[in-house]
Amino acid sequence: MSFFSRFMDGWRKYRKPGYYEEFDYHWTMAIDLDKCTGCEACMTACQAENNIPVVGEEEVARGREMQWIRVERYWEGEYPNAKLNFIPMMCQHCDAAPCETVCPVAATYHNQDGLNAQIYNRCIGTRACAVYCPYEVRYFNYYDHGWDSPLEQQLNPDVTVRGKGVMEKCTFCIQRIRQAKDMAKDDDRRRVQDGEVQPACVQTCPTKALVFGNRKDRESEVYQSMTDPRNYRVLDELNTDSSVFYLKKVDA
Amino acid sequence: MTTETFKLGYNDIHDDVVRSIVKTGPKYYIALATAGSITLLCFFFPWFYQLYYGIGAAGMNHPGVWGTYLASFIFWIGLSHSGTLLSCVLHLTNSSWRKAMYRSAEAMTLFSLVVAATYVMVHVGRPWFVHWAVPYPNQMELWPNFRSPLMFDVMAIATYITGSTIFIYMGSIPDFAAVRDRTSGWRNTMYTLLSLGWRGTDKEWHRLHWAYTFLAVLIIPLAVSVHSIVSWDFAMSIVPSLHQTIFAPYFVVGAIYSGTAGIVTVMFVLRKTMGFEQYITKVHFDNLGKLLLVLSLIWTYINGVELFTAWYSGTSEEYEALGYKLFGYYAWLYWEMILFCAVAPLLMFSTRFRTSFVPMLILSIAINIGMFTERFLIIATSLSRQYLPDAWGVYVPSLVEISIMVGSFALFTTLFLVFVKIFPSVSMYEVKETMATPKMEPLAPASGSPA
Amino acid sequence: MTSNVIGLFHDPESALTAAGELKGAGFESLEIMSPVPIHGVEAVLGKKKSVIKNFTFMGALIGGISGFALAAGTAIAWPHPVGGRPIITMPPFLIITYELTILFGILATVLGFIVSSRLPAFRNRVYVPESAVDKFVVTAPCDDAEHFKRAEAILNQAGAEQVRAMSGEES
Amino acid sequence: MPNIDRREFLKLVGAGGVSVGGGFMLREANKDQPEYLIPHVLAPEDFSSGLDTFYNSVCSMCPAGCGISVRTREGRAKKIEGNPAHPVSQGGLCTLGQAGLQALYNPDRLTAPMRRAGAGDAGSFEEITWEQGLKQVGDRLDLLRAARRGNRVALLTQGVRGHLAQLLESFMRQLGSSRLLHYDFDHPHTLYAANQQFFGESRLPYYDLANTRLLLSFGADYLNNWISPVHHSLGFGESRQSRPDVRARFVQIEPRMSISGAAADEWIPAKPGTEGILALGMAHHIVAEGNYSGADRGAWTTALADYTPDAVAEQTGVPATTITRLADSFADTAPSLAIGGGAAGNHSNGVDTLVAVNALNYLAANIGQEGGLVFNPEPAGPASQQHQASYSAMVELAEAARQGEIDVLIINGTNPVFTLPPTAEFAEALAQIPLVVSLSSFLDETTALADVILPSHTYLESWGDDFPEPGMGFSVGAVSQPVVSPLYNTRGTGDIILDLARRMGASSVIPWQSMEEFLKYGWRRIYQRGDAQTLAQDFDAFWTSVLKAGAWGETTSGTTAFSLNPDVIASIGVAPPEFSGSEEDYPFILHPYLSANFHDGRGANLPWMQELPDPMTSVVYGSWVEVNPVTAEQMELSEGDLVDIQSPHGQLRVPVFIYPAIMPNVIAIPIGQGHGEYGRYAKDRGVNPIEILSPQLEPITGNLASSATRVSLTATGGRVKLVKTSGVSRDLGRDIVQHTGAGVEVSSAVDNSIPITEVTT
Amino acid sequence: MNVSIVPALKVLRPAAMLVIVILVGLVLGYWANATFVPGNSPEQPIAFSHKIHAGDNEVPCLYCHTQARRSPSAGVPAVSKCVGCHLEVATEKPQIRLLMSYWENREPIPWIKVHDLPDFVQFTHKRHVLANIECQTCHGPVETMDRITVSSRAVDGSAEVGHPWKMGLCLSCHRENEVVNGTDCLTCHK
Repeated sequence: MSFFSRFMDGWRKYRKPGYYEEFDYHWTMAIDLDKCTGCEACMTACQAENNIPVVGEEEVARGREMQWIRVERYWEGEYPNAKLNFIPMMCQHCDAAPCETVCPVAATYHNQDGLNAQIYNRCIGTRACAVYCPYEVRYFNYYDHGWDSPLEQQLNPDVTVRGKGVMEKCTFCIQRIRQAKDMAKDDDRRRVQDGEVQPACVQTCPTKALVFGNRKDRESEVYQSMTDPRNYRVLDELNTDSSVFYLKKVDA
Repeated sequence: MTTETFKLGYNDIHDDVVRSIVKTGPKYYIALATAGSITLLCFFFPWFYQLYYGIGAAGMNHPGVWGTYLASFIFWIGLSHSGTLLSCVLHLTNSSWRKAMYRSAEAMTLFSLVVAATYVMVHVGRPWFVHWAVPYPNQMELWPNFRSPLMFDVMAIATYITGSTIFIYMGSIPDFAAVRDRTSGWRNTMYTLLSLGWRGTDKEWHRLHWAYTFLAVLIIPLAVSVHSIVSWDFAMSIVPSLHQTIFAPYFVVGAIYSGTAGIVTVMFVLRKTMGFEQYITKVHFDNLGKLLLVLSLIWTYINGVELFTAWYSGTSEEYEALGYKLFGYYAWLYWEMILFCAVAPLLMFSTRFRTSFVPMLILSIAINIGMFTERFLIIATSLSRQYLPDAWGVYVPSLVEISIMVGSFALFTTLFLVFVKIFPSVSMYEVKETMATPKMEPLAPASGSPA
Repeated sequence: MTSNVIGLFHDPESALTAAGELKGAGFESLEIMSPVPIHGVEAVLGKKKSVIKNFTFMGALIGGISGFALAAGTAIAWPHPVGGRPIITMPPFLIITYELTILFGILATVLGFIVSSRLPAFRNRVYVPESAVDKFVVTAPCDDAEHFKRAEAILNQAGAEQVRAMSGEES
Repeated sequence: MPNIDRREFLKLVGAGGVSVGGGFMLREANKDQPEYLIPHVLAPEDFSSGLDTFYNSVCSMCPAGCGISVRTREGRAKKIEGNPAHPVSQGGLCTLGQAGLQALYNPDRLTAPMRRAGAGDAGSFEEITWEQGLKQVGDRLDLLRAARRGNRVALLTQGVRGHLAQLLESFMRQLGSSRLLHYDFDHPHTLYAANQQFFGESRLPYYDLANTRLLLSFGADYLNNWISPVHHSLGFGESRQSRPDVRARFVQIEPRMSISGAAADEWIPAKPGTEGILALGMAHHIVAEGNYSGADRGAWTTALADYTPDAVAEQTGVPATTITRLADSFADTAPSLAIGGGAAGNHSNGVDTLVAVNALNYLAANIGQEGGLVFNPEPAGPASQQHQASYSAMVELAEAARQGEIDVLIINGTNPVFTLPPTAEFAEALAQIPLVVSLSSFLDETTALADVILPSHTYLESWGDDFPEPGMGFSVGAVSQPVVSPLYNTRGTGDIILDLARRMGASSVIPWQSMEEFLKYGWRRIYQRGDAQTLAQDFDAFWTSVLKAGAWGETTSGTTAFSLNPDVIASIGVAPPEFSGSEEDYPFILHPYLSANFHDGRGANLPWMQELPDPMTSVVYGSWVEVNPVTAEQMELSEGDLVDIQSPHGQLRVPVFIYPAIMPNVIAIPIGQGHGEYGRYAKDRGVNPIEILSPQLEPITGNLASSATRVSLTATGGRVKLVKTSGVSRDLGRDIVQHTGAGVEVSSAVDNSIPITEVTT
Repeated sequence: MNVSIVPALKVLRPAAMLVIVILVGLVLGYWANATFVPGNSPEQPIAFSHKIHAGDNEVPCLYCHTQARRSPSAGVPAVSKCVGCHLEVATEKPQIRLLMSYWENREPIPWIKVHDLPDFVQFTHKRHVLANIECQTCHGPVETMDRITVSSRAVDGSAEVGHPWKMGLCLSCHRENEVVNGTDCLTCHK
């Protein structure tokens, strides 16, 4: 095999947009807005699972709250016909993520499972990703946030505690995904089965409005949801090609 | 107006310039001390405070993750954009009126770049890791992400600093030589080394000329690219009102605009303080004034275009951003900018205004205030009004930020003060070039020189 | 150490004529030191060729290649898919290429200048401080007294304000 | 080589040496400090470092009784999740339930028994040993019991169920005291009374949201904190989208839009307190239209004669057309379900209102139906309802205390000083009691006034069990086991009571040494009523299986057929609500509601809950008053303006929040903030609307009509920045939350082509 | 008069040399420390010798560090584990006496952690043990150490002293063995 042809092969491979290889997973979430009641259980679950600090009143007043998943609220109409719509908003793990391109040190990139990875210890804190993210789901550690003892005993040992000057965001609970893969490996399964891994928010949702799974598995629940006629993606017109699908609210 | 006749001979220039370097009055030291201490108190002290407690010391928040630090960064990059760029253009078009002032203009470029680079360190959350943005082999086998506009910045600005340093140095070699002959002690040592043993032989002149020309040719596209790239930091995002194709020219023009204004200010100061009245004259202010006027008109036009595209897009996002810019929380700043950068400069249509020093000084300062505001608004307004209204918020600079802003000007001044004592801040040989070369009638013996 | 004849002139024209006559009289490797570049030196002392442009060109070329190599190579070294773009992403990499082209071009130009102008001077070269101020100086190496006399004559006759002998090392 | 003289050389050598040392030390300084690896002395078997262990237990953050499963690592609780096996929560869990971790690890927990220091100004305590504390209390009890004056002892506890309730009961019986009170601010007394009246059932029925097709909710915030929010949420999700081609419709009738109102398909503001009238109006229409054809139709017709839609529309402010429309669809859709509670029940006519709601269910034949309401069997374990203390019962207790009839008051968990209006003068009453013992884990307002504090475990450290009320249509139980070893020198409530029982010499009747033992004793009986295959295994196996599963259930055979007592029909009727305060002086009606994050205030000491934005307003760390936009415009109020809220019995100062979905003459304040004690996170934050409630009563139950207070609103001119996380809560035509018609098949998956790559296997 | 930069250089030389010497010195010192000083090797509360146990008596690593095969953390054996053997073995040795005193007071032994990873690295022993990676690959020739010092065997088999636990070490190994997702940052950093 001549050098030239090998070179050309490599060239074609690396000129291919998106993934440069095919992989088993494409983690996806579907959120049924018709089921979401805005109870915010997902937010607490996330906070507990991912060691998200409590920043305190002053910081929130300065607009520095930390919520990897937040419930946005949009009023509609006026009294007496006012309606309130909730929509959970977290990192959409876009396949064409604007935030990824801008990081100068590649601290955020797209991994083989369709996750938008944020590597805290690589981050130098330019905060450019937060500017580029149209969903504004990236949160920055403006300080070293502490935990009043003994609250720190609750911290999840599987998740890094972020220090000052670092960007952070929803990871689809990567630690749980890793754990599930680990288990799958233990009993020699090639793939994690559907429902084997659930992010904290999905797990806790009282109305089961959130569904999570592997898009590439046709039988998976999430695939059913994302192909539901009601599905849409927020800010789809930006072509971020996000991995979080919303199911439209039904007016009845 | 290629040649301009001075009422004095070659050696007077020498005396003036060398005096400006060697003879140092108490005024200078007072100035230096003040600038230096302000730099320490207002720039470095707050910065270290911020390093210790985290970026939270500044006012950034959730939607407004970028703030005055980045605005200042652009501002200083912009300020750098007339010195070297201008003198390159003028060198190639070989218009001689520049020659008295271009050295300090280039110095301005250099130092504003230095300040800008410092601002990068101030801006990022973990400056102690900022070297990761530099491509160097490491055990982690990790490299920077060259797809990022921020990486373009790193490369471009690094190149730009190198380029302008070399450019200003090359241009001053003959003058170093000249000063070398008039100084003694450590200065002599320094200048001997700086001048590389320049003798001014025909050959050396010839080589210098060509090297200088090539540098100029290279630096013009560089300078243009630098600010285009800075603009892409924003334009390549999909934030409403930032995601615009006009941004590159917008920034470049804005940069040259503020830069030229900066030169006017510096010229004025040099003229007054260093006693260069003969070398920096009405003519320079007149020409700079014309240039400024043109630039301000272009700038105004581009601003119009920006507003128009926003309106024409018809999307809720752009409308909101537009309305917010014009009438929102920061509106007063916007109109202040329009006043200073679009309206006030129209005064320069009158020659009397252009050729009178103090008004020009005031205007130039006003323009730069306006331009700083522009940079601030570009960031603040667009970040606080993005796609999801629920995530909207307002960003207000904190005390630390403001103090650092002030401090950075002091830093710039300090550097400049040091510069005028090392570099001949007026290029002697080029001023001589503009003077009538001696004619062939025998004269009195040349004024002695202590060689 | 060679000894040189040195003529100080008040104005470029006479300096040039003097140089021309010296050349005619068979003096080699003349030099004219001046406070400002003189126009028409080439006419007298012959055209000079500058190698600098070659340096600049080569530098730019190398810069361009290495620029793209850097971007593409590092991207392939550990491929991180980013924003759904290919690993080798043309537009941004071309910008890197562009910047490095210029950077190397500049550095090469400086190198070219150093090489071709033979600065810095490590030898004790002949020099007349006035030449940096307002005098135009013609120098020519001349080994013996007889040569010196002729040169002195020519220079004085061309209107030199001052003629001296000075020894210096070859530049 | 340039020649260097000696001094030069030495200088260089010296500098070199120094710098080498410097470099060496530099790296030495960079080395990180060692950490320690502390091994076990004896390795426990259910422990392996680096691996999770899940313990199933029961949540005690609110009375719903969800099953939880707690993730622990290296002996520390890391996360609380819903227990999928538990029929109530089925894997889901609300915010408050998950924040239980912060109750466990709360920095402000009471770490040891304490006694009022010296003369005793509130709050200053000195630490004592358990022996001292228990002795002091035990001796007193012993004395009183011996003297047959046990009735001078009162035990006031939060609503507890299961064997702890039974223990308390027998404990008090041994004392010979009748003063055992369970007090929860939000206990639905009126609902119990209404059901008792209408169905003759002392238990709540099971509301089958999961299978219903139309839900009419009269004021019940069933998704937030009405009875069993998590379970209702499950039902909500189920009936909304999880059933093929059936989507239930939800209608919420209340003066201020609650979370349930936001989730509903239709939100109908009705004048406060007139929900019952509205229900009867609908009932009237159903009967009149002949949609009801029961034998007792005639009786109904006469009973409902006055409630013509127009008359009702007049009283409720809901248009007649709406009433008839709802009535028709309610009658036509089967199964449909009407529930009532919350604010609707907290009026002077609360019981009648809820009876009227039941009448609706009766007329639409939803009783005993799947998707309607299903009666619950006798719970397997002891329930608490008969001891639930209404407001008036608490007032009586306070009165008795003031009369000096009470020597010892034992308080467990509940915080009446905070959750009773000042008019009850409970704090003053406490001062009259010689010995007030608090078993709380936190220094809340009530505990601060106690003489002796015997701090109890949090529910994650102690043994207990729970039998959710209402059941799931079948009897459910779960054992709550300690998931971590106690952090501090505290003890479980049950253990403390048992200890006291021993000390007062009741050990013959209450012989158990520990709560665990007592639980096993109790569960042995449950084990014995099990079926053959349960009994096949021995009790210990049964016990461990219950602990493992975290839930125990028992299917009941046959539903009780329901026949309505005729004279109930005759008695049906809802009087217009009474409000204290004249409409002239107090133009607004105060609508206090249980906050989503703090429930009745118990969550206010949890940092997570404080920072969690309120679902409807996104406000954090504080209180606010919700005002209708129009009203606000008339009064020239904007967000953050401080207003004085004046009721006949008190005044509050609180910032305004413009709330689009509240009636113009109603203002709402969330309950939960405004603590004077209760730890660093809760203290001095916001206001407590309970402080200004008038003692308006519901006559039948003596329940506090907490929604029946009139107030006036006056701007102070002051202004604060309302801390909230939302920017602008309107999507400006950006279509962020997209809608689709009821006919779902409008858009199709093809429209937005989803990139799906088949995996290459 | 002549011109040349040489005299100026002469003037500067001493200062220049001083600077150079100092810089070189600093680098040298730092390098020497990094190279010749073995990585941190603290005095342990009990002078437990891996040489005697793992080396001379060939006790398998997993006999004491049982966790390693099923948990992310290898774990240190409980005191009871040590006592289990030392009730019989070498009971009279002073160090064993020390051990026994811990045991009798039911006190844990405060071992000092030698091998330490940064908190942002999530390493799991389980996978590596199950993949039959020798402990020595990362922990170095423990069986030859009387007192544990940080060291590891580089990919080429040569033992590295100092602090070799750099990202490069993990990476090279993951590359060599073509671990699935082995070079995905999220594999170790979460």
